[in-house]
Amino acid sequence: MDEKTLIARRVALELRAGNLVNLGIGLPTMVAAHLPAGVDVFFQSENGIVGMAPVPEPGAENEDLSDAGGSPIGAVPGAASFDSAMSFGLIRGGHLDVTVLGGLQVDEEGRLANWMVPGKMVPGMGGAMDLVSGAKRVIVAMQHSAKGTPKIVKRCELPLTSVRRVDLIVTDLAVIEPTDKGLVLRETAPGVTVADVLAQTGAELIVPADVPVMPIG
Amino acid sequence: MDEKTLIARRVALELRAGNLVNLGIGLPTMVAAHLPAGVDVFFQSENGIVGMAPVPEPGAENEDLSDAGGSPIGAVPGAASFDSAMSFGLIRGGHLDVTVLGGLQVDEEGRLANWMVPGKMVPGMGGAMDLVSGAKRVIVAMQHSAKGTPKIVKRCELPLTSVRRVDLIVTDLAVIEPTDKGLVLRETAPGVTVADVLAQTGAELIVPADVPVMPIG
Amino acid sequence: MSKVRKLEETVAMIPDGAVLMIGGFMGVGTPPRLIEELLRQGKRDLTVIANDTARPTVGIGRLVSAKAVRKVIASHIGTNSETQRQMIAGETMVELVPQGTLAERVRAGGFGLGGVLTPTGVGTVVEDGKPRIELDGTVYLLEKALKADFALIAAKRADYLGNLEYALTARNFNPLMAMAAGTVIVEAEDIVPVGVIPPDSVVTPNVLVDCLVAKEHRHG
Amino acid sequence: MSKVRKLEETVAMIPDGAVLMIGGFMGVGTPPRLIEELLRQGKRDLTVIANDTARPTVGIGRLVSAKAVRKVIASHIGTNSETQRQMIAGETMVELVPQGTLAERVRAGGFGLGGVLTPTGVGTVVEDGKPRIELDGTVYLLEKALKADFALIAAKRADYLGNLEYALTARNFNPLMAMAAGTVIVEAEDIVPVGVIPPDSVVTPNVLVDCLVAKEHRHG
Repeated sequence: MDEKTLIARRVALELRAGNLVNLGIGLPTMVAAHLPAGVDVFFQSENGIVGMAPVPEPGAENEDLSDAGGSPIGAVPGAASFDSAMSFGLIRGGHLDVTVLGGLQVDEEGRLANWMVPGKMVPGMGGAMDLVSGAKRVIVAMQHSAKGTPKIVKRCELPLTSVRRVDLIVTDLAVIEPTDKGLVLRETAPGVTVADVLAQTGAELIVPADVPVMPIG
Repeated sequence: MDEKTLIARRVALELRAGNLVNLGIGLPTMVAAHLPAGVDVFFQSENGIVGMAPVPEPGAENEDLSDAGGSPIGAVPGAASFDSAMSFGLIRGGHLDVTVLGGLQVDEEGRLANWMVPGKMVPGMGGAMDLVSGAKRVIVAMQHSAKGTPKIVKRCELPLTSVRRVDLIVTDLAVIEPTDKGLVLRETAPGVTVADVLAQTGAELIVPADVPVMPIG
Repeated sequence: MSKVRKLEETVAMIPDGAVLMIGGFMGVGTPPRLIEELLRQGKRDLTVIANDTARPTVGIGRLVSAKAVRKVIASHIGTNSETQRQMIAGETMVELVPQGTLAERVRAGGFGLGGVLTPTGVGTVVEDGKPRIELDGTVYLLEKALKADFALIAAKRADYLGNLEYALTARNFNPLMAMAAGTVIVEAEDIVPVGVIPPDSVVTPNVLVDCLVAKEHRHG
Repeated sequence: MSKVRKLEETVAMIPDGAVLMIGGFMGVGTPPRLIEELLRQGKRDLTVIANDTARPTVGIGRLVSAKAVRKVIASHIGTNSETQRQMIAGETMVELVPQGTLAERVRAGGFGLGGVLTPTGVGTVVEDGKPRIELDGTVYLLEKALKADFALIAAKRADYLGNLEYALTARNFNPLMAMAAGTVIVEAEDIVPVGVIPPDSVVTPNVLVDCLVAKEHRHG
């Protein structure tokens, strides 16, 4: 299993039947394909739909139905479409159960930076700031490090997405839970040791006596 | 012609084709029946419709279609229904061309009081405060005096509906325009003299050299 | 996945003293069976957030007449002499809010906004105790978000998942309130299979709805 | 009473330097003929308020690529390398706004609100220069209303009076912007007789719309 699939499968275990879930572009989108059997969730796309689904078959694309990246999608029976104010009302108003987002950095306080690298990459925050501020549960799904540089750091150097503490970080090496005491190592990936995780982490990790191996669905 | 019909007919002359118009409960509602030929306007009811019309015939009432007083109404082809936030977005956002409201008092600064008589009548302001604050043009349609007591006064003793200066006052005796210089007597009703108006007015009126007789459509 | 529940059990979730938002405008768009069942179960000390209290024998007015209500937050009580009497006699607290402001305060509660700036009410008694904020030469009042424990919603049509459509002027505050309460209970005139209501016709998405009761008894 | 107008004359009303709101999300729900005609008429110095600038050859991105835009207020420019290049080179001003905040700011403009209080952006660079307001223990940013001279709207279906329906995710910012601009120009995929669109299906009421242009050429 490649690293991205591992992350997607582990994140998918966090979703509960009936949840309203928003998946960010890129890796988080892969989570949809790895839902455990019997767990039906509703996917929101922030451009204005609850009930997003994959395009059912080639040729079934509709020019008025796309995801937040502009790619064609489908819709489940019982889907609902609405304007951008309503879409973010769902997000900001606490109606979104889970958002899964990519990350550039997460720090010891559990704060996420994922929208900008000053001078290099200025994409804009899109819906990320609202998603992190408003969702009931924020899960960061990302590679543990970028070309050897830890992405989990003492303090984010990149501009923050929100000061809200995220709820869970799932990487190719570990599952880490930000708490008010700090970052707690909850699980390690199959074949990865605690020492491996610590070596590739730029922040202090609290390591409980028992750190189980990541279940991956 | 009775006094109320006179007022309604005079107010109707203020409406222009294509206007979005909100008529208050009571006397203002009568304006709809006196539109000049060729002037098609859209009536808004603040409980959530543009395109309100009378019930077309007895028996054609619908329990989901009523005016702001809860009475059955009809709808013109091209009507649109919406929630209360949208309804007041139209009002507050400057999309409503004209509102016609009843009044308890209007003062020299053109400020309207029409929602409360402390200790006696506490109906609540309903939509009146939003209507007076938000409509492009506010027309007060009322009897000139109440049982001999002038309703046009130096300064409202009753709680204000808004500090916004209304645009026109149409009574059974006169048409009066509040301006930054004061209340200007624009017209008198048929058979009413300027002296009659002054005698029944509790505020200073500016009387131009020429005060024509009210046209009534 | 169906959210259709028994009327009695659904209303039994609502404790005395709860804060309720109830849809409707002069009774139009107010859920009749839910009101009836609140009365039957003898609820007390309710706070009711609604546009109005209709008439003494109509809609929300019935709760007021039964003295089930401790506090009313509404824009208009002029058609209900009993609400006015209780207010003046000090038996029931009444907070009067301009209608457009009430709509925005409920919406803000449901949309995660702390409040809005509105020009409505500036310089009137509505301003009392509220922050005044001047922006670019216009004065606004800061009006705070409202939330509730329960929203009692009347819909024209629902599917079993809880997607809702409303009819004409019976829509009014219903979709706003369906966003702003911890638990959302819907009385629908008709309940249809999932997929019958097209996505563009859904006004309240199913994820907001907790319980569905049919207007007629056939659905329990 | 029909609001159907000729494309060329409609777009000719828009002067250089105008502030435009343009509907759409990555080009979906952006009016293609209106964009095309803005380019053909060589408009300059536009301020564009929109969710994003799509891609360099798509939707609003075409205006950026043609250097017709002086300033962009958007939530996302990450899919348009040319917008990013112009921003970094100082050729085009770009104001980045969180997407939900942008939606509320546009809505506030159209709904006559001075602004809203949102928790989004507190403690980030988005906070710079904005009032912080604490209510009941939560900190919010005061975000101000946005308005525009013109709104360019894409609708699925219009009637001749201008009542509008939208389709699926092509709705996005369109109905909000149709409230917030002095002049509202709509490009509709289909224009139908008055009465064809039921009142409950109308998302943008006709009174908001000034000019209608059909997507196809048959309506001029």
